[in-house]
Amino acid sequence: MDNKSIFINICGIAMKNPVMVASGTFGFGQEYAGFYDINLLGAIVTKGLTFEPKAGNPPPRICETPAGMLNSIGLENPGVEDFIAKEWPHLSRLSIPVIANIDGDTVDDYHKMARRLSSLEGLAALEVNISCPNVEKGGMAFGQDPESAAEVIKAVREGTDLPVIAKLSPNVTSIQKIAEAAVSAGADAISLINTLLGMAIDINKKRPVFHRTFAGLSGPAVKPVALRMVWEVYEAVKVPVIGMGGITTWQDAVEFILAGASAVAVGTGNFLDPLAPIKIIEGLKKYTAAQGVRDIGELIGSAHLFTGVKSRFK
Amino acid sequence: MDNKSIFINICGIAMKNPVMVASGTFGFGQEYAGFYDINLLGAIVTKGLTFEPKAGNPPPRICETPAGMLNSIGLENPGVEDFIAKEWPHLSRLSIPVIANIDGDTVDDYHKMARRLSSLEGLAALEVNISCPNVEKGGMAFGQDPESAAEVIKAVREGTDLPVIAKLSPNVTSIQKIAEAAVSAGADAISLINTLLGMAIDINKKRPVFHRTFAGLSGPAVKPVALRMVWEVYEAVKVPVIGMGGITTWQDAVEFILAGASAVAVGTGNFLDPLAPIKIIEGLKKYTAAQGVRDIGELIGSAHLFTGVKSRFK
Amino acid sequence: MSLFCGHAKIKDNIEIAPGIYHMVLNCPEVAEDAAPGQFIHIRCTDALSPLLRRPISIAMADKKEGTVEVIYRVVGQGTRLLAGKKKGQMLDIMGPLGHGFPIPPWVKHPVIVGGGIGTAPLLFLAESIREHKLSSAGSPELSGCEDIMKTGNSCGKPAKEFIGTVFVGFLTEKEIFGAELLKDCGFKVEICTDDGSRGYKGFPTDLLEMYLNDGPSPSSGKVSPAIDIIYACGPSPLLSKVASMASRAKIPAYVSLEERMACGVGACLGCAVKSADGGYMKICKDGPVFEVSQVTDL
Amino acid sequence: MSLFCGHAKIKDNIEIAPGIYHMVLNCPEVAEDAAPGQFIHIRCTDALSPLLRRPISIAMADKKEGTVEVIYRVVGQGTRLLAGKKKGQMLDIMGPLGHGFPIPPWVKHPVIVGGGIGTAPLLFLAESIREHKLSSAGSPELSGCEDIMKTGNSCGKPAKEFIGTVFVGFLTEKEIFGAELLKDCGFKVEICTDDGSRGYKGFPTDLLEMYLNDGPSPSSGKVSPAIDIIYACGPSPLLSKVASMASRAKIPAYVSLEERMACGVGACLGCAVKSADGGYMKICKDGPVFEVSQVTDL
Ligand SMILES: Cc1cc2nc3c(=O)[nH]c(=O)nc-3n(C[C@H](O)[C@H](O)[C@H](O)COP(=O)(O)OP(=O)(O)OC[C@H]3O[C@@H](n4cnc5c(N)ncnc54)[C@H](O)[C@@H]3O)c2cc1C
Ligand SMILES: Cc1cc2nc3c(=O)[nH]c(=O)nc-3n(C[C@H](O)[C@H](O)[C@H](O)COP(=O)(O)OP(=O)(O)OC[C@H]3O[C@@H](n4cnc5c(N)ncnc54)[C@H](O)[C@@H]3O)c2cc1C
Ligand SMILES: Cc1cc2nc3c(=O)[nH]c(=O)nc-3n(C[C@H](O)[C@H](O)[C@H](O)COP(=O)(O)O)c2cc1C
Ligand SMILES: Cc1cc2nc3c(=O)[nH]c(=O)nc-3n(C[C@H](O)[C@H](O)[C@H](O)COP(=O)(O)O)c2cc1C
Ligand code: FES
Ligand code: FES
Repeated sequence: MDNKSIFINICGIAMKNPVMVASGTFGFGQEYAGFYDINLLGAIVTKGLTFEPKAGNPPPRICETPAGMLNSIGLENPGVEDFIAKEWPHLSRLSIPVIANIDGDTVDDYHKMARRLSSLEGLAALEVNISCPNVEKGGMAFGQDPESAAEVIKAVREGTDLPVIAKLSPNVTSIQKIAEAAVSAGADAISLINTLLGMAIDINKKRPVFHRTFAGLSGPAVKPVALRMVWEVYEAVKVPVIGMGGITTWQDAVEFILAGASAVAVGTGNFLDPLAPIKIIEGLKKYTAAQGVRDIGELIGSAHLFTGVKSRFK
Repeated sequence: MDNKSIFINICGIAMKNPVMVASGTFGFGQEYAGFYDINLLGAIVTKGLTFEPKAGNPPPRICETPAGMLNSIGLENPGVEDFIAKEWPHLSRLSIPVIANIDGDTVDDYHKMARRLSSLEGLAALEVNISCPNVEKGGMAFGQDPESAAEVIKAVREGTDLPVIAKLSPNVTSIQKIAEAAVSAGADAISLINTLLGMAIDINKKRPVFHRTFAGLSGPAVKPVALRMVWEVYEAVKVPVIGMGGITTWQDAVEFILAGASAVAVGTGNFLDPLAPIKIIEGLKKYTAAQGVRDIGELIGSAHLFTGVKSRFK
Repeated sequence: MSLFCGHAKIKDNIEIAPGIYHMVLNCPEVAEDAAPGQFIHIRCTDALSPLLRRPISIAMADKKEGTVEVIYRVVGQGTRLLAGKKKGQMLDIMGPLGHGFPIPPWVKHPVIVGGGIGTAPLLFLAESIREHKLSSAGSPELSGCEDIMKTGNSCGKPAKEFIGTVFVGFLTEKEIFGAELLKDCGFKVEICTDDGSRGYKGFPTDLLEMYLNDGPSPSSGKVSPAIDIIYACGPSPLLSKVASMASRAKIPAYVSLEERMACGVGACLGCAVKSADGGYMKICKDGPVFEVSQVTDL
Repeated sequence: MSLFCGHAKIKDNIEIAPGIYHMVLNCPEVAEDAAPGQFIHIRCTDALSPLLRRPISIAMADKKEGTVEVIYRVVGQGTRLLAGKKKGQMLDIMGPLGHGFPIPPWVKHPVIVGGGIGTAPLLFLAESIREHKLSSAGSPELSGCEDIMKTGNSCGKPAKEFIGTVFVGFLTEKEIFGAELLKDCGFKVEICTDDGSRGYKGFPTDLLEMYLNDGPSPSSGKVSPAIDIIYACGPSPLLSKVASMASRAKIPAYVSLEERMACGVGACLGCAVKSADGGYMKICKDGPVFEVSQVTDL
């Protein structure tokens, strides 16, 4: 049953609850449809899309780490045209917002992606991935410098009327500066964090586990870092923040909301428990009820009150 | 029994094995002496020292996270004079190298610390902590910018003839640039990583767990990030690298050595198992023997061979 | 299709060979839909480390009893945790996942090649082939195998008919499992061990090769129809030998592949295997069973 | 002093009240050196999550038997894992750690105040006080308590002498533990429960207050010497009330404090408590038992 208290609207994306699924961990939505009705989610973010199809990296692509995992998928995706032809038809029939995650080798790629996808009737928003650590060109490099981050966001902004969400990389000295640059360039929301850059070595073969040496770290291990960055970005910019990184329980989600996230996304958590997003939604309903909160918006960023910073929504 | 194959000399610090204990996790050496003969270690790094005594942060100071922990100790220490009067006498009687970890609010503090400690007969080296996230002034801020990092190292360099080890913060966009700056300013070795900046929120109290909001993340959770940074710094600078961050087993230690660490330090791992450093030393002996390696130096950085980069020691 | 994700009660979890366990789960939902070659994805702990689920093939499923059985070898953290589970405890599983072994209607003489723990899914396959052959031959429906480890009389009705041939290899005699069940399913079973402690000393692929060269094995005593399909599961050298022999002999062959998995359902793109036509297939979703010509790098 | 760090065999691990367990460990090394108020630091899992050890007070130690006993309440991940351990399994422990309750030679009338699970270390304390008093009174050495849960005859030799007074409080009758042992140690035991299901309805500090105001409790039937020391363990409101009453009455009082721990040995400076003279003391090393005047913020 829907529950108004956890309804949230982020820069025009109206969601019946603040729980999304993170890009790259939910395919194009079909894979988890066998487990539950995915229309129960707040929103779906697609796997990262590029203009041309991408084959992705050779295996191995994943490696478990303590309370986390490294991935080196390499943005395998069918390309935007194939996406529109084969995936969009079923996605567009969902009753919940669908957000396309986009990536590019060049600034122009992002612009072209934005234009092409804006023609889709019903697409809710674009999440601009300037933080993928697993590709040769573009990706994370754009998200590690305020100027190039702004350039990409500007190019997307000029190519679309859809809400633009900038997805940031945690592999930076100041996440606040990157967030500020993205917002100045026209981002309507910030989502973070993408994966931390990490690696693993096979001590028998005496070589890196992954062909590209480095890979992206996600899962519960990174949660304290993700939470800190959501906190910092909440204090730096005025647009809504979508928090992710290691969320597996409703308690985790509450931490992110109190830190300043207007919505959260479950990534690696889906792999542990396909039903995690649904359990988190249920948990949030109970928590807001138990706290006597009639609108979850009241909770967003409220932990900042203790440190002298006022909640922006009060 | 000593074993020549794992003997290592880092910028003049001769160690009978490459396993040190990380600053702040081993007090001033006495606490673990009840469990084993600490003269079995490669070297000991003291708790971070400041010129004046520091009371540290109010509790809570630690919080467990998935496969990791956050700490906000706040550099509690008796100050350099008290250290010299009360701790140095017993430390100086050890048969292994003792390295003093130093911290300061200002560049001048570091210089004064370096001068004062250089007068100690037998001190093996100074580890310059430009990466503590838990203090009001100085600390990590110095380590997040190549110029200020260089300034601190230069000030220390000018105040001492001891080997100078720069301890870097992982909370930066490019660890390579910081390492290069530290080496140009005179660092004889680089040690990394200090803790990742993270936080936790108490969802019942709706406020950050720690008084200073942010705290430092350590333990197995951060290992993939630490390993990647050791790898990067090994490729960037010519001085030895001391690797740490989440090491709990000899396999972890081997990963760091293959990535380019000439020595490793066990931090949080001591809390899980006080005997961890000893078990790691034993494991390294067996591994080198099994690999038919007569000098562990041959293994340092050898995983880079697979990526086209030659081992610096070959 | 609706997939199961939840807790199943452990009915049994016993060590059947050194370091090899046989676990019986009560899970009608998975048993109902399971096909041979499919797997379940198991959460080995409630804690966050080890983080990911572990894929284990279904070694038998009994719709009537509502049970699912697996056989696994303890190789690391996850399987060690599994081995520590006790009868009566609950286990968090997802499944049945993936695409299993096809059993085309025209199959006359299937050959199954198994290596070590890879034999596990082949037990379910053997039972299914038998059921399939007997039912398409007009026999009444057979009851499934109640317990794959109760050897000798494991199947409801011992099959007099010749169903197919099995070549299985194990490290040593002690590690052999499933052979009796395979026989009871009507398969001619040729065992080999690496150390010669039982049967032929060598690999099951050696036997397959001889068989392909010489026709029905000398000891078989009767002339079987020509091999028309090969199924294999085991270490990758075994699979690549099977693949090359099968393609030389122009016999369709299906192998079950392994790769580290995260999601297990095709969502993360983590378990890639290079496909013959360029791109990557996902072992969890497009496989784990593939026709050998579909994959390169075998 | 040499400290133990290694595996101890679990001799018993039983639920003695809802969610409260009593575990008996075989560990002569720890038993030998243990003093009341000290704790052991327990690794609850081999995996890396939950990562840190958990401190649990020693509820009894028997040098002769080589056993160490603990009583713990399941409150989270770590204690849940502990509760799942079975007799015969090994447990990774460090200890004995910290500084316990001092028993000065001049003690005539000790008063022990316990709240809930905080009663656990007070059992060992009571037994030690009894031993101490009887042996300093010239009695022959007494055998320790074999099993703290075998109530009624737990101590080798029931003490006829009056040893001291105990005020213990529990949520409800079901959660009461240790009372018989305390009595057998020669203590006059006054029980209270929050819900009044047994004994006085209220807190043990209420009883202490009455006692301090009125002298020996009406039901005691005999006149005891004046209270000369107070020991307490329990939730922090209990400790702060004890502290203020003790300082008002000018009676030395010792309390056992809690804080999240990492190392447990004073190396990480994680378990800080503000000391009366400014700085911070470490609960694991300087405590967990402190004289109330040593700490502020109680
Ligand atoms: C579809 C499928 C079906 C399977 N069916 C069975 C089965 O029926 N019975 C059975 O015993 N096992 C089966 N496996 C293998 C099983 O999943 C692994 O043994 C298990 O995940 C190991 O987990 P662990 O935590 O015990 O070992 P870990 O600690 O994760 O690993 C131990 C060692 O084994 C290696 N390793 C483990 N799994 C793999 C893998 N998949 N690929 C490459 N290296 C690996 C690791 O690199 C490491 O060296 C199957 C695998 C797949 C993909
Ligand atoms: C010196 C000492 C002696 C102790 N002796 C005993 C004993 O004899 N019996 C016993 O049952 N317990 C004892 N405790 C408490 C025990 O250590 C904790 O209950 C245990 O660590 C909880 O671990 P967990 O993983 O089950 O809970 P977690 O999942 O870690 O925590 C569960 C909940 O309890 C809170 N919590 C847990 N421990 C503490 C703490 N120390 N301070 C503040 N909040 C906390 C957490 O914040 C959380 O809300 C002692 C603690 C100390 C410091
Ligand atoms: C297997 C995998 C694939 C991912 N692919 C993408 C992607 O295509 N685009 C993107 O923006 N983020 C991608 N991510 C990052 C996640 O969306 C998310 O930001 C990150 O994993 C942190 O969240 P988590 O800890 O909950 O997984 C991927 C993560 C994983 C684990
Ligand atoms: C409790 C604690 C205190 C620490 N104190 C210091 C310190 O005083 N100086 C310093 O340079 N690093 C300090 N560190 C960082 C460690 O030395 C080490 O760099 C870091 O914890 C990563 O290693 P680990 O994961 O093995 O713990 C501290 C870490 C912890 C956990
Ligand atoms: S494991 Fe995720 S796609 Fe196969
Ligand atoms: S827990 Fe480390 S100092 Fe007390």
